[in-house]
Amino acid sequence: MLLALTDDQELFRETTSKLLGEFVPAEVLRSLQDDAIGFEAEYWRRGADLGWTSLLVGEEHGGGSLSGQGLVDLTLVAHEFGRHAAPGPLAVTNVVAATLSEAGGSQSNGVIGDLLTGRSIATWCFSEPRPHDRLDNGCLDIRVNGDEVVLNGVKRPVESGHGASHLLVSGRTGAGYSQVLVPAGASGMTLATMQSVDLTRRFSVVTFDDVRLPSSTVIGEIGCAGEQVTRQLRRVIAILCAESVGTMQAAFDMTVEWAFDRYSFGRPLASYQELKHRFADMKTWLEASHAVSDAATLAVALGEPDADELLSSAKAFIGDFGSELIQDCVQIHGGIGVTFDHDLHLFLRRHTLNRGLYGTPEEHRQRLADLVTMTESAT
Amino acid sequence: MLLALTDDQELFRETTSKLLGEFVPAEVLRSLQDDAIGFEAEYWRRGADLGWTSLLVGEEHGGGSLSGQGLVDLTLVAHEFGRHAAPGPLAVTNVVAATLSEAGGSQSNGVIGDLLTGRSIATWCFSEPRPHDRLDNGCLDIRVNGDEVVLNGVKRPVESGHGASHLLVSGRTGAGYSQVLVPAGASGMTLATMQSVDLTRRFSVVTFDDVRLPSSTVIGEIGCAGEQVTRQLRRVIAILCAESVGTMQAAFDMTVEWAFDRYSFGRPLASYQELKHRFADMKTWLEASHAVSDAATLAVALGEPDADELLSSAKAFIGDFGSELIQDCVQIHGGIGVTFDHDLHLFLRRHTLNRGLYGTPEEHRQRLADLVTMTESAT
Amino acid sequence: MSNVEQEDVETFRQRARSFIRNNLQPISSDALVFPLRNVRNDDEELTAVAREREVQRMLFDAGLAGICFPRKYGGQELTPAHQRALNEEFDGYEYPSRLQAPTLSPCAAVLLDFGSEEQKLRHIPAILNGEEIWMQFLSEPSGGSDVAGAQMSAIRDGDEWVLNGSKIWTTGAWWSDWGLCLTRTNWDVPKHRGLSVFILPIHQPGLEVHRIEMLNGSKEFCQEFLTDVRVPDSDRIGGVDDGWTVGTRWMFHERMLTNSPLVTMPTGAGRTSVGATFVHAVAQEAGRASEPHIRDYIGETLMLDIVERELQRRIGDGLATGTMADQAAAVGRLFSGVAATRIRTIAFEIAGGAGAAWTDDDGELAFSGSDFLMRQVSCIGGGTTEMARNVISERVLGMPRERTLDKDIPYRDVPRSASSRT
Amino acid sequence: MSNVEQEDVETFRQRARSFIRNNLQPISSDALVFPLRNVRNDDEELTAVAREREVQRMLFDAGLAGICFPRKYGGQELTPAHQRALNEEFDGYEYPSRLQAPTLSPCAAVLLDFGSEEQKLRHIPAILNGEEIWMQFLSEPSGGSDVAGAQMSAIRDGDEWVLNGSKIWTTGAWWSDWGLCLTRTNWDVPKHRGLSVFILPIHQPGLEVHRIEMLNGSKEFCQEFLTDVRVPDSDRIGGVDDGWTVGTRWMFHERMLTNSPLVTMPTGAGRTSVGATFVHAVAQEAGRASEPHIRDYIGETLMLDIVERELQRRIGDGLATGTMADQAAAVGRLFSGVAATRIRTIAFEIAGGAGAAWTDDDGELAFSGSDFLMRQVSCIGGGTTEMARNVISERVLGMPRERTLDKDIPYRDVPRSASSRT
Repeated sequence: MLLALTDDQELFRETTSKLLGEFVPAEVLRSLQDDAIGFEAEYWRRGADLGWTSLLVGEEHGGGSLSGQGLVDLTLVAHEFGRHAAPGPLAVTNVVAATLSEAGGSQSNGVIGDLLTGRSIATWCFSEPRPHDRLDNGCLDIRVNGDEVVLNGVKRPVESGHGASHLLVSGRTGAGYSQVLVPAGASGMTLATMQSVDLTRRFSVVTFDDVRLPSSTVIGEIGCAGEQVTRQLRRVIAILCAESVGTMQAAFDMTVEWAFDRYSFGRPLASYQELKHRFADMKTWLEASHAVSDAATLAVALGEPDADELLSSAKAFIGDFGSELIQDCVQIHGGIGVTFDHDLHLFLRRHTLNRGLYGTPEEHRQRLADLVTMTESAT
Repeated sequence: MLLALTDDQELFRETTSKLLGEFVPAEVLRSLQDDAIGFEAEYWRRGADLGWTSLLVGEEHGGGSLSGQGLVDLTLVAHEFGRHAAPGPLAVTNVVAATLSEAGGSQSNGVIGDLLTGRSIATWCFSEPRPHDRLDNGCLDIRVNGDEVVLNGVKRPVESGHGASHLLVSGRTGAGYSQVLVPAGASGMTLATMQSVDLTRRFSVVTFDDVRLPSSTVIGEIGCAGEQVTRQLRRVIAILCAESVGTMQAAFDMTVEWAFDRYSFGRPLASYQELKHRFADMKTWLEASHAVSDAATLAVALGEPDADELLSSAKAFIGDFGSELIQDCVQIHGGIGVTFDHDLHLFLRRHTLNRGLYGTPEEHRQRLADLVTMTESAT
Repeated sequence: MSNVEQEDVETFRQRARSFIRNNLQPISSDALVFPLRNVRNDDEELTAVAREREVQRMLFDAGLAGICFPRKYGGQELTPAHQRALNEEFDGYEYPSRLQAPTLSPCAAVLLDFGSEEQKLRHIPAILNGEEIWMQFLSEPSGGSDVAGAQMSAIRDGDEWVLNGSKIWTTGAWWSDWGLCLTRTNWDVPKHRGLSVFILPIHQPGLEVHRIEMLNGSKEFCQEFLTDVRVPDSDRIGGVDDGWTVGTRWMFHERMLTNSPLVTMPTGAGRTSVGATFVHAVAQEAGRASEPHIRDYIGETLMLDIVERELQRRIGDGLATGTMADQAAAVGRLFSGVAATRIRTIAFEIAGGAGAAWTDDDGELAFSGSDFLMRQVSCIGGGTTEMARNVISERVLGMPRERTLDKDIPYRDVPRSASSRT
Repeated sequence: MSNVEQEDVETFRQRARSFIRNNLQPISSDALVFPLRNVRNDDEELTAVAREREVQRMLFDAGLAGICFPRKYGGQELTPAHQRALNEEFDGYEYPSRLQAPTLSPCAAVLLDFGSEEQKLRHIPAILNGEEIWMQFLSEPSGGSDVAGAQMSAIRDGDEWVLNGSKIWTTGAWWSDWGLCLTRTNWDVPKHRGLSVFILPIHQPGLEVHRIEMLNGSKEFCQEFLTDVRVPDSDRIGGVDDGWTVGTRWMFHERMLTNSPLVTMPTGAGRTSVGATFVHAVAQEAGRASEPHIRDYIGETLMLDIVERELQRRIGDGLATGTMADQAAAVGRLFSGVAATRIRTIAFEIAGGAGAAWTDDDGELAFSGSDFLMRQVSCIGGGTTEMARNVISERVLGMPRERTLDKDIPYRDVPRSASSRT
């Protein structure tokens, strides 16, 4: 998280944190394990009231940011989500709202309005099953047929597919990208529940079998949505990174506290040099994660040319080193740290989930290598 | 090294160790840095007198082992070579001697005799330059032309190329392997000096440009030397592994001693928990390296079917974990550990050299993966 | 040793082989890699336990149980070489895994070391024939790695002792029979000098077994709450307040694990090894088994399998021949913990996104995420790797012991947490 | 702050840019990755030093030296933001690297903190204009990480002090001018209370500079032997026996390294970064730049470069705004040491067999082996990573300090090695 917040930002972060502490403490998260949606409607509406879903939406659609950089403000929410392992499709709902707002067109206004009030949620259908499961490897077909578009293909994992009122589907029209806003219940669209490492985030396999929709559901230009998709991907990764740093912070804080409180052989764990040095490593990884996550978010918000290399660095670093950090927190806790009643796994779960979505560390290292090659062959 | 030696083996190991301590202490090694050959002829002859070069040679040629398993006995020498970072082409000379002895044929008798007495040394030309530098990737051409053979190609790195009286060259005759024993100074053969990480081991690039030799120099059958080459490779890797474990043992012992002797903040380094735990890891890697090296050697000696998986496991494990072990010894020594006057780098050098010869850890992991695939598709 | 002519290893091996092949089921080896997967319900678990008791009984009747136990307690009084041959023959076959650790070692091993003749005669045959499954009542919720800091209280009352307190991390106490229990009998002396060890039946009034739910839903582990449980003094093992003498050997047996000649455990010594087989299956499921990067992982896994096997063999030899100190068993424990963690991580890496969200038809991939969540178990269970590193540095390498602040003061005065302290 | 109107950052940046582009040479950035390669002979080194003094003088004359130093000592009295702009503009150009650390920081930084007005006026302008290059006389052969355990003796003799002893790990003392020297002036009090700091010219009778040969042949580091070197009391920095007050700040400045606003150092903030550029070149030389496994390494390197840059920036901000404690600089030191080690290892892995034996025409590959031998240097030099971890855990996280056995006893009674003890 940012080292220095404005007063507005700090208030917003604090109010969010308070709401999360009230609505979704650890016991509630555990009780939601088998809930089909993973959260209560009231919880989401209250969050929307605070502004969770309006930061990337233009003022003309009723949205607005605190600092002028909505994405930066939103990562404060994401950080708190991570610190509380909070439920709800924060990243995808915001990203869809942003795209709808930017694409304009009056028929989205109602959808945006419902997202802003938290009455409904939206999701983004981006990733696809093997062998199309690598980043930028999707092949869902969006074909124009008169004044209709026809969708064929499979998307997975799709977050909150079952609860969403609308699904923004990215696909291919020939060599280009298109995006279609599919309403829940569209004929030919079927959802199958997936399992995930997270307690409250829900995912589906969504199959599109000749799903026909009016052309007005196309968001942006048909075949020319590449930049839209890229923007969405950047935003969703930035939000996920901020959330993951929040999970690392929570696990780290819990474990530092444990190390001070817990005694072994008459001494606090925190007095054992070997553990102290591991905490030093963790602190280093944690600060580094904050740093690169914040820098990536700002670069995305400002549209800087190095946004992609910062983002992929963040996603790869936070993914790998975050896993090691939280797993070491588990190790330091000992057996209690792998029990269901302990809170630590809530953060391990959320981090592990985010690590696997929108490109694993390995995939992002490959993207970074592509950037090196491009730069080096340019010079 | 083996946990339990016979009395004969222990005496042999001890005599070797004594000779090395006398002839090639660390100051001598440092003084040999710029020596073209890397060791004194007298040193090698004295070692040969002890039996360094006769363990893989049949009794009919004047050789013989201590325990019935000459390769096992030889790894005791190799271990001591590692512990002293000793000079001399131990692995290649022995491997060539073994092949000549096994191949029989009277014209090799003189060569074998000179190797046994240490009057001369031999080497093996196996590896080739990029892009043929991976294991089993060589393409040096050995063509039959009447009662001559003609060699064309490049070998590197070739150990002790400049000092060797004979070079056993592995190459291809069509799809098969052939081996030719080339005498030093053969017309069309040129040697270029290489640099290496080691202080005393010397390497060359050897170029064969239409080198013509009588067919009698062919060792074994033309085009059918595949098994010979495999056997040589197994032996050389077993010897290198044992030597590398010796370097690890030496670095570890030095550093344990240092940790007991050196005080920081009024306490010996050995009392700091973080260092103690690193020593525990090192001890574990060291014992594991001994274990897998010995098991691999025995499997090669006995011709067990799992020899290759043991060997590649040993080469990969000792390569990777040995580097980490010795580098951590450097770290624990601090700045002094990277100075030329300190002895630690002698072991780091030898280990690093062996790691890079006859397949890096990465190449051996690929070989292991091949073995898994073969086994799994067989079941 | 007895005077009876000893069966040679090869004859024994042939006998074992023919018994195993004729009477037991071949099994897949996955269970060895991931013992804590939540894949069995309670009924299945109880069926498995019953089958293992039955197999143990068959082995007992066939003269294949208790290979290194004395004959007078129902064992075979053979050598570790015989046990090793048996282990090799078990490779790929069902075996009574739930009766090995902790029943045979450390529990029966401790009985052998410290039990009275009556205690041994009563329990060891019953253990070897599958009637009694034992658990270690050792760790405590407040204890962490400090097992000698036991707070389970035992107070003498005539010929009996009254036990109160809680033990934790017993595997399957709910289907087990007896517990070996470390208690504190004296609070007014330093920690190591006020302990005593008892044995007691698990299913009795005052002893409540609570199943612990792990984060992946597995309920293999239990916690026991003892309230005024009465144990006759004849069920004490070792001297009053001298429990740490017992405890030291107990810890040794625990570290021995697969190296113990008292334990039957398939060696995995065949051509393939469980980790590599498993990782290869994950890679195939992910459609990535031919990528060089993934093959590097597969090769690494086989390497770890093989090196661990050879390391354990070397340590086993070293301990058997006395060329290594008892504490060297910690070297094997450390290696196996770290290697298992690495193998789980590798499987997770290969699974990619399927490690985060999956469907049931993802096959082996479907486990990679929750296996990863449970990754540290192999470095925690059975004594943490941290404790192993302490033992190696201090007891094997002889480095100065870590300073303890609880050594020379009465245990009741030792601070046990920052909160208890203030 | 002065009353003079401050130049705004953008104007300053433009001025810096135009000066740099018009007057300085573009350079390759390899030197940044592997500072200890043995690639220059002594003549070349002296030529490079002379050029750097000249560049420093040019910067001084152009108003681009001592950005955050007070005007009265020849500095610009601008802000860290100006320094950062200058660093960014230097990207890809020669800069007087030998005059940054340790001359400007920690040496000049310590002078600023503790020097008398006379001392500052005498030395800081000379430092800023390139006349004086300074070294830290800090580490000692017997000292390791325990810098406060200095054994260099200083004994008062009237208005002078007589110094005897040895210092080590000074970079390029043979071409430097002044040393900042930590000495022991009192052996009868605990370690931290008997130290004093002096400054002294390096080239003087009684001070012998010995070049240390590193394992790769590099002779950048020196060891100094002082025999009855006399230093006037006016060259003492801070109080007598109060040297640890100075030493604490000194250590802080050392950990700040690239974060110090006193130091000019190209940020590498451009599109590419030195580690990734280097590793990519190695991969191309090896003909493996398109293998996925190797690309994973290249990507990892770029990641480390970028994360380190952002981490250092965050720490810099945190220190500048006071949201982080001074000791947080150790976080950056730890990261950079570990990352550099990793990058050397990656290059070595990619080089494969060429890391063991090579020819001169192997290009970048030819360095990978000896770079690997020198790998730990980045975790040793400038304070070990172990010390950084101590500082982070104890001073940043507030965990209990490591027990020292030399705290409350006279330094002369502290055991300094097992051999000295017996």
